[in-house]
Amino acid sequence: GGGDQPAASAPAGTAGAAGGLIAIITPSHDNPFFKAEADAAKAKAESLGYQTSVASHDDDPNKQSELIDAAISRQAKAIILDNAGADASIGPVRKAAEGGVPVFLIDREINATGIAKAQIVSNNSQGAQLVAQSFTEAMKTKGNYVELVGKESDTNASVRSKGFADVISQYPDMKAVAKESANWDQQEAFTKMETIIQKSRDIQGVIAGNDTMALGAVAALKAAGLLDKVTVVGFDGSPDAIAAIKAGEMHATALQPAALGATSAVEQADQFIKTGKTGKEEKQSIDCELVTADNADEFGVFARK
Amino acid sequence: MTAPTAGPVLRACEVTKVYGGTHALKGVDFPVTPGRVTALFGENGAGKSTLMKILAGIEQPTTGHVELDGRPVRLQSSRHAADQGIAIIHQELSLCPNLSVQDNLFLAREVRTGFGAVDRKAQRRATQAVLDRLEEHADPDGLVGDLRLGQQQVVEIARALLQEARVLIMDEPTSALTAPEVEVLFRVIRELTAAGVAVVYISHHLDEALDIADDVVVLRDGLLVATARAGEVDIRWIVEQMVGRDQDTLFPDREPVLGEEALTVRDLTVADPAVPDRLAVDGLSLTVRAGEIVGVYGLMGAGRTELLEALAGRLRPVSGRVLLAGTPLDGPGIRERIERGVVLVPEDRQRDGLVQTMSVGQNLSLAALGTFVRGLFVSQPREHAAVARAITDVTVKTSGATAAIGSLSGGNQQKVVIGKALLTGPRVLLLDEPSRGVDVGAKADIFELMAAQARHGLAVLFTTSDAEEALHIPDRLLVLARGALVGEFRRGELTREELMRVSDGGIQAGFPAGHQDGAG
Amino acid sequence: MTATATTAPPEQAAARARRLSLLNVAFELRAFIALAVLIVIFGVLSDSFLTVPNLITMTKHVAINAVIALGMLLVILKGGIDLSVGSIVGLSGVVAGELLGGLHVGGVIAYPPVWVVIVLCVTVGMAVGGVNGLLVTRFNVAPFIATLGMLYVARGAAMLISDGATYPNLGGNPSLGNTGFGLLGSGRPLGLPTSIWIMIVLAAVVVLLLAKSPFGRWLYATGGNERAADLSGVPIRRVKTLVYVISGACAAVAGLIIASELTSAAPQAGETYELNAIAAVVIGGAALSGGRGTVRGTLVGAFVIGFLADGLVILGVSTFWQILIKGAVIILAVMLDQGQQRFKRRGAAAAAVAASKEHH
Amino acid sequence: MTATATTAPPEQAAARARRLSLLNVAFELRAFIALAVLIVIFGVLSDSFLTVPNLITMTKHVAINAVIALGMLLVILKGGIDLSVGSIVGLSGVVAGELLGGLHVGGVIAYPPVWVVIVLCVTVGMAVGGVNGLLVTRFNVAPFIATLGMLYVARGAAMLISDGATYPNLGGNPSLGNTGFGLLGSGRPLGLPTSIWIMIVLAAVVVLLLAKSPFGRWLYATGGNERAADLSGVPIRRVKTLVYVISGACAAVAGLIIASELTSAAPQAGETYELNAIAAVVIGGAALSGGRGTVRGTLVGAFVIGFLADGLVILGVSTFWQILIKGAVIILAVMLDQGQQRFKRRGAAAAAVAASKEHH
Ligand SMILES: Nc1ncnc2c1ncn2[C@@H]1O[C@H](COP(=O)(O)OP(=O)(O)OP(=O)(O)O)[C@@H](O)[C@H]1O
Ligand SMILES: Nc1ncnc2c1ncn2[C@@H]1O[C@H](COP(=O)(O)OP(=O)(O)OP(=O)(O)O)[C@@H](O)[C@H]1O
Ligand SMILES: [Mg+2]
Ligand SMILES: [Mg+2]
Repeated sequence: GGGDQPAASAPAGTAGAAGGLIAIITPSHDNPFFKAEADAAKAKAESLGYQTSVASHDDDPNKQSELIDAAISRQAKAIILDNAGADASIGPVRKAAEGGVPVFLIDREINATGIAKAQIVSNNSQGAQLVAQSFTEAMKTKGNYVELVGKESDTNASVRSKGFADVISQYPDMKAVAKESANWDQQEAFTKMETIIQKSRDIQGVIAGNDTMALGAVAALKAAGLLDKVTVVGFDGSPDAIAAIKAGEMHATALQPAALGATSAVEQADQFIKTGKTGKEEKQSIDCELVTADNADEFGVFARK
Repeated sequence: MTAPTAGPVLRACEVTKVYGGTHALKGVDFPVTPGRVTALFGENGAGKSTLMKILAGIEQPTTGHVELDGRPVRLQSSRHAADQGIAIIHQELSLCPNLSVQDNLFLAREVRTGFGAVDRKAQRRATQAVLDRLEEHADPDGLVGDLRLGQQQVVEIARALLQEARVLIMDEPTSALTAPEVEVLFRVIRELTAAGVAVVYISHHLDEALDIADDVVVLRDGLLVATARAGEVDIRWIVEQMVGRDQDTLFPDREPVLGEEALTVRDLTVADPAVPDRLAVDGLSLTVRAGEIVGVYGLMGAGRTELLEALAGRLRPVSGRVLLAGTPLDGPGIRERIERGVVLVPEDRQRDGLVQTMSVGQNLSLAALGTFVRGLFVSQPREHAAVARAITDVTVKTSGATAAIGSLSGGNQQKVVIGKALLTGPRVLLLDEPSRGVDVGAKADIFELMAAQARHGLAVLFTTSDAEEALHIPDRLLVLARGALVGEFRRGELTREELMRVSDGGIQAGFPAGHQDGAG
Repeated sequence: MTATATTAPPEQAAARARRLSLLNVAFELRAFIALAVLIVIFGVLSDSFLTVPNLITMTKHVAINAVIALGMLLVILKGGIDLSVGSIVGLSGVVAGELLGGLHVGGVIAYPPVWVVIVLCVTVGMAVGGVNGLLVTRFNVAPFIATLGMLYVARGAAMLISDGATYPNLGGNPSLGNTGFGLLGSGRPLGLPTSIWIMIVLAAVVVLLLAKSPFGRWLYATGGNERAADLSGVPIRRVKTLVYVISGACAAVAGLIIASELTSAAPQAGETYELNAIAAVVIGGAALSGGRGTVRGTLVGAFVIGFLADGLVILGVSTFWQILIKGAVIILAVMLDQGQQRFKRRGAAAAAVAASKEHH
Repeated sequence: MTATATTAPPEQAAARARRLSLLNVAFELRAFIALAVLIVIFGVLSDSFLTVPNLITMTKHVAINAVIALGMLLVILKGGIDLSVGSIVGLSGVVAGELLGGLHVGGVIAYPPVWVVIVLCVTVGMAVGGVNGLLVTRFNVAPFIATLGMLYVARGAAMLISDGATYPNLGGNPSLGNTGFGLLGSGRPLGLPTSIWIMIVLAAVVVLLLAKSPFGRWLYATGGNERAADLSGVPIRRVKTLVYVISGACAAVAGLIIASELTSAAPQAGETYELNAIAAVVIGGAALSGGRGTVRGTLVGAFVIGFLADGLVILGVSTFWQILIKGAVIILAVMLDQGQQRFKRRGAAAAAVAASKEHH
C-alpha cells in the first residue's frame, strides 16, 4: 500500500483517534530479515496514520531496554518489538506495560505471558520440522550430516536446533558428524565448514539454523567440490537463499513471513489503541512456509508474492 | 674584541631563543670561519647547545636570523641544514639502539643499489673506513645498543664525518671519550680544517678545547660576552669570562664541621640497566660523614648516575653493602629509603625529576606527601604551608605554587627538584649533576644551598662533569672511571690537569681505548 | 637584570597564569559546548527530547557508561588502558544470576541475600582487574595486551558459567529472602533511578579520591612521569594495580545495574562497552599518554555519547548513520583538544617573548 | 682486566653479537615452540589434523588474518596501532559488491572488469588508512583514538553503501566481462589456494621492504627512537602516514579474499578482526612500543591463532572454551616474551660480574 509517505504528512485521523507514535524495535538491519520486518511495520503504521520511530537493538538486551525507555518517555502509543532474548526482554516489556505502553512482540517470543498484548511469532519449531522433513527426504533418510547452530545465547538457535532434532532423530541412519555454532555468521560458517570437511569428506547434508550460515556452508562445499553431493537447507527464506535454491545450490529453507507478522502486529496495535483490545489471544504463531525449487518463484522478500 | 679574518661561512645574527620561561639566548651574533676551529665556552646552561641547534636547523630562532655565505637562510630542519653542508654532533646521543652501526651512520642517507635497495656492502665498506679513521673497532653490523657509551659517541662522530660537511658542529663530542680517543679525534679535526672545513667545538674540558681552538668565543647566560684568538688567552681568562665574577663568589670557601659517618658503601657492584653485560659500578667503596660535601667526578659513562641510583634504591646492586649511620640499608626500595632519609636529585630533571603535568607546588610536595596526610586526605593547609616554605628556602622564582612547572627556567626547575628532596627531611642528600643546564645565578644558589644543608648536618654526595666545580665545591673529591674509584682528593690537593689525567682511569696514552690497570 | 630576564617578574607571570587558567576553562568547556550543541539541536528537532522524563531516561542510560568510564578514567590517568571492562560487565551479571539462582553447597541449596550477591560480584570484578594489574606490574605485559587477553578470558568464563544461557527473572523469591535485586535497576529513591544515584555517588568518590587523597596525587604523578614519581617514592606498582582493580569493580557494578534493570543476566552483555567508556574519557579531554584528565570531563564525555545515541534514535536517524556519526564525533573531539593544546603552548611562548622584550 | 666487562675488542664484540643473535633466535623460537606444541597436541588428539589437505585449509584460514597482521606489523613497528582494519575489511567487500553490481553512470550501467574493481577496493582501503595517517601525523591524534574513530566511520560507511544488505553472487557475468572475481578465493594456482599465495607474496614483499629498502630502516628507526630519526632527517611524518596506508591496503585485500571466497559481501564482515591481527603481531614477539618485530614472528603468531581456532573446532571443543583459551594463549605468549627478556638481562649481568671478578 501507499505506506511510504513520510511520518509528517501522514493522513491524520484516517481512523478516528489515530495518530501518535508507534515505536518499532528490531535486531540490526544488517540482516535483511529484520529490515523487511521493520519496513513492513513502518509502512503499515504510517498508512494507518501513525508516526513511527524505527530502531535496532543489535541483540544487546541493555540497548533494547534503553530503546523501550525512550519509547515510554516519549509516550508512544505502542511498541512493535522483535526482542533481544526471551528472558532478557521480560523486564523491559513489563516496564513498558507498567508505563502504559502496549507491546506487540513479533518474530521471537518471550518466556512470559500476560505482559505483552500479543506475541506473533513465526512458528520456529514448526518451520524447523518442515525443513528437517524435506532435508531427510532429500537425503533418503540416511547419511552423515552437519548441523550449523546459531548464536548459542539466542533462543531461536536452540528452538530450531530442537525442531531439527525432533524430526531427524526418528531416522537412525542419519548421523550428525558435527554440530558447530557459527554465530549466524557467513564467514564463520564458511571457515568452520571447511574445517569440518577436513575432518571427513563423507558428508551428505548440511542443516543450518539460518540462511546466512547455509550460504557460508554452500560456498565452502562449492570450493571443496562437494556441493552436488550435499543437501543444504537453511532457515528464514532470505532472498539470497531463495536465489540459491533456484540455482540448485540449496535444497530448501523455511520462509518466515516477516512482513505478514509485522503488519498484523501493527493492525492489532491499531485495534488495541482504538478499542482497548486486540480481539486475538496473546500467543499467535504464523506457520513458516517451505521453500524448495518447486515453489521458489512464488516468494518475494520474506513473503509470498 | 677581535673579529675573525676570513669571511664567515655561517653566521648567527642577533639570535634570541625563548623556551617557555627560559631565555636561552639573548641577541647573540656568532660567526663560523672556514678552515678554523671556533671553540665555544660557557657554563652549563649558558646557551651553547641552543645556539648550535639553531645553526643546525634543529631549532628556529625566536628572533634574529642565520646567514649562510653572507646570505640569510631559513634552515627549516636538521635535514635541510645538512643538505646545506652543516653537520652536527649532538650533545645527547641521538642514535637508534635497535639498529646496527652502519644503519645508524647512513640513516636517511642510505646508499642504494640499482634496484633502490640499501647497498649494505658499500655501506659496510664506508663504515669500516670511517671507523678505522677514528681507530674504533666496533662491528659495522653490531647493534648500537650493545656498544659502550664511549663507542656510541664515536659512532655519533663518524656519522657527522660521513656527511663531508663544510661546517661541522661538535657539541660535547668527548664527554664519554678517553684521552687516546680524544687524541684521535683531534687528529681528524686538524685534517678537516686543513681541508677548509669550519669546525665549532664545545667541551667542558677547557684545556682540551683550548688546545684545538683557533678562535675562542664565550657565552654567559645567553649573551656573547667575549671573543678572542686562542693564542692570546689562557684558561684563567676563559673561566673569568664564563663565570663573569670572581671564582670565589661562585664557589664560596667553607670550613666543614664533620660529624659521624652518615653513609658507608662497601664494594658496591651495579650492572648497567641499559647494557646488562656491562658493570656500571664495579666493586666501589666510599663513605660520607654528616656535614660533609663529597663530589664524584668522571667521564660520562663512568657510572656516577648508576652509583647514585643504586644508593637511592632505584637500581638493585649485584653485590655490596650500603650502611646508613651504621645500620644496613640493603633491601628496601626508594620509598623506604626516602623515609629513612636518603633522597636523590636526579641527573635529568625533565626525565626523572619533574612531573610536567603538575604545578610547581604539587611537584614540590610529591615526595613528602605522606607527611601532610591527616586521616584519609592530604591536609591542604599543611601542604600549602610546607610548599610556601620550600619556595622561599630554595629561592624558586615563580608566580606561585599553582604555576605550571614548564613556565619555570631551567635553574628554577632544578631548584624545585632539590626543594622536593629537602621537604622529605633527608639525612643523606644525593645530587646527580645538580648544575646541569642551569644559569650562573641559579648555579651559585644551588651550591650555597648544598653548603647550607651541610652546615645543618646533612651528608651531601653530588656528581659533576665540570672540572671547576669538581675542584672547588666538594670537601672531598672522588674520581670515577668505568665504575671504579681511581682517585680521592681533598679540596685544593689537585690541579685541573691532574684531574683530567686521573679521570681517564690512569690510562697511559697509546693503550688501546678502554683498557685500564684497575688503579685507585 | 639578566636575572629578571630569565624569569618573568611576579605580576606578568601572574597575568600569564591567569590567561592560562582561562584557556584551561575554555578547554574544558569544549566538551560542555559539544554537549550544549547536541542538546539544542535535538531539542529543536524533536519536542519529545527536552522533556523531564526523557532527560531522566537518557541520564539513566548515560549512567551505565559513566560508571565504567570513571573506572577507565583512573586507568587512563595512569597511562594504561582497560579493554576487559566489557567482558567484566557480562561476567558480573552471570555471577549474580548464578548466585541468585542458589548455591549448591553439599546437598542443600543456599540462597545468599542480595547484598552478599552484590559484594561477591564486585569482588569478582576486582579479581579480574587484579589479574590485569598483576600482568601489567609484575610481568610487565603491555596494558593493551594484558587486558585484551582478559577480555577473552572473562568473556569465555561468563559463557562457560552460564553455558551461554540467560538467567531469567532475577527478581528473587520472598520465601528465600533474596528479593530486592530489582531495586538496583528499577528503584527510584527521591524520584531518580538508582543507577543515576550510583553514578553521582561514584563520581563524588572519585573526585575526592583524585583531588584530596594522596592516592589521587600519586596517580596523576605516575601518569605524568612514571620515572619521576618512582624516584619521589610513589608506590607506582601499588597505584597501577589499584586502578585496574577499581576499574574492574566499576565494570562489575555496571554489570549489576544492567542485570537488575533487565531482571535477567545474559553472558554476552557488555560487548564493546570498553570502546564507549574509552571514548567518553577521551572526549572528556583526558590524554591516553596519562596524567591529564578530569571526572567532570569524563562525565560530560559520557553524556555526549549517550545523548547522541538516544537523540539520533528519537530523530529516527538510521543505525548506520549513528555508527558513522559516533566515529566522527570521537575524532572531532580529540582534534579540537589537540588544537587547543597547541594554541595554549603558543600563547605561553608568546607571553614569554613579550616579557623578554620589555627587558631588552 | 675489567676490559672484557667494560669495552669489547673485536673478537669479543663478535662473540657478544653471536650470543645475542643466538638469544634472539631462541626468543623467536618461543613462538615457534608454541606453534609446535599446538601441532603436536592436535596431531595426537585428532588424526584428521595433520593431513595435507587440512593443513592447506587451515593455512588458507590463517592467510586472511596474516595479510591483515602484516599491515598491522608495520604500524606497530612504528609504535602505533590500527583498530580500523576490521571495518576496512567490511568496507572493501561492500565496495567490491557495489562495483561488480555495476556503476550507474548517467543513464547506462557500466560493469568495470575485475582488476579495476580490485584496484578500486584497495584504493579505498588506502584512503581510509591515509585518513588515519593524517589524523596521527598532522592533528597528532593518538593512533588508538584516530583509528577507533575510523573503525566506526568505515563501518558506518559500509553499512550505508550496502544499506545493510549482503551483495549476493559476486561471480560476475560472462556477458558483462566482469567474471573471475571468484578466483581470488577459490582459485588454486599450483595446487595452493590464491589466498595462501597472496600471503606468501605479501610476506616476501614486506620482508624485502623491511630488510632491504631505506623505508624499512626508516621505519625501525622511527619506532626505535623517533627523535633521533627525526634529527637524522628521516621523513617521519611520511613514514608514519605510509604505514597506515599500507595497513589499510592489506585489510582491503583481506576483505576482497573473503568476499571472493563467499562470492558475496556482507557489510558487517571483519568485525573484531583487528584484535586477531594485533594478537598475531604481539605473539610474534613485536613490542607495542615500536622498533621491535619481524615478519617471521608475525606469521608464526598468525598460525598459532589460526591453528588453535581450527584445531579446537576439529576436536569439537565448545566455542566458549575457544574464547577463553585464545585469551590465555595471548597472555601466556607475551608473558613468556617478557620473561625471556628479563632472563636475558640477568644472565648478562651475572656474566659481567664473573668476568670482572676473575680480574680482581
Ligand atoms: N627544550 C628546552 N626546553 C626548555 N628549556 C630549555 C630547552 N633546551 C634548553 N633549555 C634551557 O635553555 C638554557 C640553555 O640551555 P643549553 O642546553 O643551550 O645550555 P648549554 O650551554 O648547552 O648547557 P650545557 O653546557 O649543560 O650543555 C638552559 O637554561 C636550559 O635549561
Ligand atoms: N657503556 C655504555 N653503553 C651504553 N650506555 C651507557 C654506557 N655507559 C653508560 N651508559 C648510559 O649513559 C648514561 C650515563 O652514563 P652513566 O650514568 O653510566 O655514567 P655517568 O658518569 O652518570 O655519566 P653521565 O655523565 O651521563 O651522568 C646512563 O643512562 C647509562 O645507562
Ligand atoms: Mg649543551
Ligand atoms: Mg650520570
